Amino acid sequence: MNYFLWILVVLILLVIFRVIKGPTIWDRVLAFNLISHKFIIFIVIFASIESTTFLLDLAIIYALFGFLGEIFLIMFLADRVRGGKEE
Amino acid sequence: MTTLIVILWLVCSVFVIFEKKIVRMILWLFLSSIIASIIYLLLGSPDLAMAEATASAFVTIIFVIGFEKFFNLRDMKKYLKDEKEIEKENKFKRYILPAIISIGILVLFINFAIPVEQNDYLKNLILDRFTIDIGGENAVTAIYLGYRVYDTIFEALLLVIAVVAVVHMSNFDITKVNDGKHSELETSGMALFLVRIVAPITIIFGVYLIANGFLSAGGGFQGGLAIACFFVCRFFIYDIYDLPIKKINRLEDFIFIIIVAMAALTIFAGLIQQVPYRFMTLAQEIYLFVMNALIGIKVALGFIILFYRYVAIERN
Amino acid sequence: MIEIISNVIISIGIFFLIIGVFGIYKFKDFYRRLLVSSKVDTVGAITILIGVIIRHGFSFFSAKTLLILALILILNPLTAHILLRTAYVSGHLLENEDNKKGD
Amino acid sequence: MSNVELVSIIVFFLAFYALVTNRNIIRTIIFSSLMEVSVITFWLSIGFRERLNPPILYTMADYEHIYTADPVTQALMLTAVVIGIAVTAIKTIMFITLYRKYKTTDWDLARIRKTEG
Repeated sequence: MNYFLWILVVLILLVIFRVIKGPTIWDRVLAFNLISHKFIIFIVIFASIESTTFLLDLAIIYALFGFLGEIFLIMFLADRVRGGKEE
Repeated sequence: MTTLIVILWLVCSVFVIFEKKIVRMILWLFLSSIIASIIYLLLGSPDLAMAEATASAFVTIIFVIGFEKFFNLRDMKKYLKDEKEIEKENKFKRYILPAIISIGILVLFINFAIPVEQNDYLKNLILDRFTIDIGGENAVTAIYLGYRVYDTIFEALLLVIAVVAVVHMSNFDITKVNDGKHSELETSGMALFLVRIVAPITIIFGVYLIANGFLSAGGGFQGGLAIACFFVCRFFIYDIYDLPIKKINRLEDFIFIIIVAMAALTIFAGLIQQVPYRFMTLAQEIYLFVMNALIGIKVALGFIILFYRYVAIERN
Repeated sequence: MIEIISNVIISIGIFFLIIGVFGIYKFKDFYRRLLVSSKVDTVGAITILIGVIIRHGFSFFSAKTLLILALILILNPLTAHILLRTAYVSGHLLENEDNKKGD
Repeated sequence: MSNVELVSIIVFFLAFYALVTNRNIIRTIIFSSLMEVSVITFWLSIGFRERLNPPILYTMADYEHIYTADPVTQALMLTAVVIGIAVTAIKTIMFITLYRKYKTTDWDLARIRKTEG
C-alpha cells in the first residue's frame, strides 16, 4: 500500500517538468491542475493507509480550494482580447 | 517519503525565486504552498495542512485580482521597462554582498542555532492534561482556545485591523465602476451551473469544520475560510455590489467584542471552574464550540469583505 | 481477500494516471494535451477511489470517499472546460501549433 | 538536524537573498510570503520523527507520546498562517495605492518620484 504513495510522488515530479517546460502559460496551468488532482488522490490513499476519517476533510478542502485558486488564475489570465483593455 | 516531497518543495521554491514573469511566479507560489501543505500533513498536523491549503488559495486570489487590476498579467514586459531607467550602481554592492551575508548567516545558523537534544516535557504535559483542563479531543484547538486564549484574541484583533486597512485603502465608488454582471467574466453557462452546485457544499463543509473543530482536525479558522469560499463562489453567480460591506464590517467588529468578552468571562474569570463537576465537560464543550463558531464567523466575514473590496477596486 | 482486490483496482487507477502523464509529453499542442490528460486523470481518480471504498467496505470512511468522488467528478471536468474555453477565447491559436507564442 | 529543517532553512535564506537583491515591489511581496511558509515549515519540523500521528485523542495510541506530533508548535503556527494571509492582503493593497500614485513597480523609482513630487 505504501508504494502507491511513492509512485504518485514520482508522477508529480514528472508533471512538474511540464510546468517548467510548458511553452505557453496554459500548459502550465493545465500541469498545475493535474498536480493538485494527484495530491487529492495522494491524501485519500494516505488516509486509507492510516484509516483515519478526518484526513479526508483535507482531501475535500484540496478539491474545493485548488479548484477555486485555479479558476481565478484562469479567469484573470484571459487576454481580454474581447474587452479591448490593452493598457 | 517526506524527504522526496521536501525536495519537491525546494525545487518549487527555487523556481518561485528565479522566475522572470510575474504570472509564472504566482503559479509557482501556489504550487509550492500546496506542497508545503502536504509536508505539514506528513509532519503530523492536519489542522495546519487545511489552514495552509486555504491560505494558498486566498493568497493566489488576492495576488491575481490585485495585480491584474493594473497590468495585463500576460505581457509584463511593458511594465518592467522602468527598471532600466535608473543607472546601474556597481554589481558588487547590489548582488554579491547580500549573497555573502545570507550564506554566512545560513552556515552559522545550521551549525550553532539548533539545540541537539529536544525534551518533550511540555508536549507530554499538555497531551496528558488537555482533556481534563479544557475538554475536547483536539489538542491544537484546546491550546489555542484554552491555554493560549490571549494569542487568539490578538490574532482576531489583527484580522479586524487588516480588514479596516483594506476597506479604507481601496477607494471604491459604485458609479465609476462598470456595474452589472461583472462583464469581464463571461463564464460559460455550464461553469455557472456547476458552480451553483458546488457552492452550497462549501458552506455546509465550513459549518461541519467549525462544529467538530474541537473533536477532530479543523477548527474556527479553517471553517471560517471555507465559509468565505462560498461567497467567493457566489461572486461568479451574482453581482458584486449587493453585499452591504459596511454592515458586515460592523458585524465583524461586534463579534470580535463578543469573543473578547467570552474569553474574559470563562477562562480568565474562571467561570468554568465554578460549574458543578457533573456539568464540567458539558460546560467546556459548549465553551469550545461557541468560541470556535465565533472565530469561524469572524474569519469568514473578514475574508468576505477582503475579497469583495479587492474585486471592486476600479481599474484605472 | 478484500485487500487484494482493492490493491488490484488501485493499481489499475495508478496505471491510468501514468497514461495521463505520458499523454502530456506525447502531444505537441495544448488542446490535445488538455483533452487527453484531464479525461484520463478523472477516470484514474474514479478507479482509485472505488478501490479505496472497496477496501473500507460499508463505513463512514467510504461514505466520505464517495463525497470526494462526487466532488472530483464535478470539479475536474469543470476546470478543464473553463481552461479550454478561456484559452480559446483569449486567442490561443489552434491551427498553427508551432506558433511558439511563448508568454 | 532532520532534512526537513535543513531544507526549510535553505528556502528561507534563498527567499531572503532574493528579497534583498530585487527591485520589483511585486517580487518583494511574493518572496516575503514565501519566507513565511518556510518559517512555518521550520517550526513544525523540530520534533520530527518518520511516522508521526496527529495530536488528536483517539489517534494517540502510545501513552509515552513518543509518536505523537507536538501540538504546541502547531497551535502557534496556526495563528501564524492566518496572520500571513492578513499581512499579505495589506501588502497588496498598499502596493496598489502606491502604484496608483507613482505608476511604477520599482522601489528606487518610487523613491525618486516621491522626492521629486
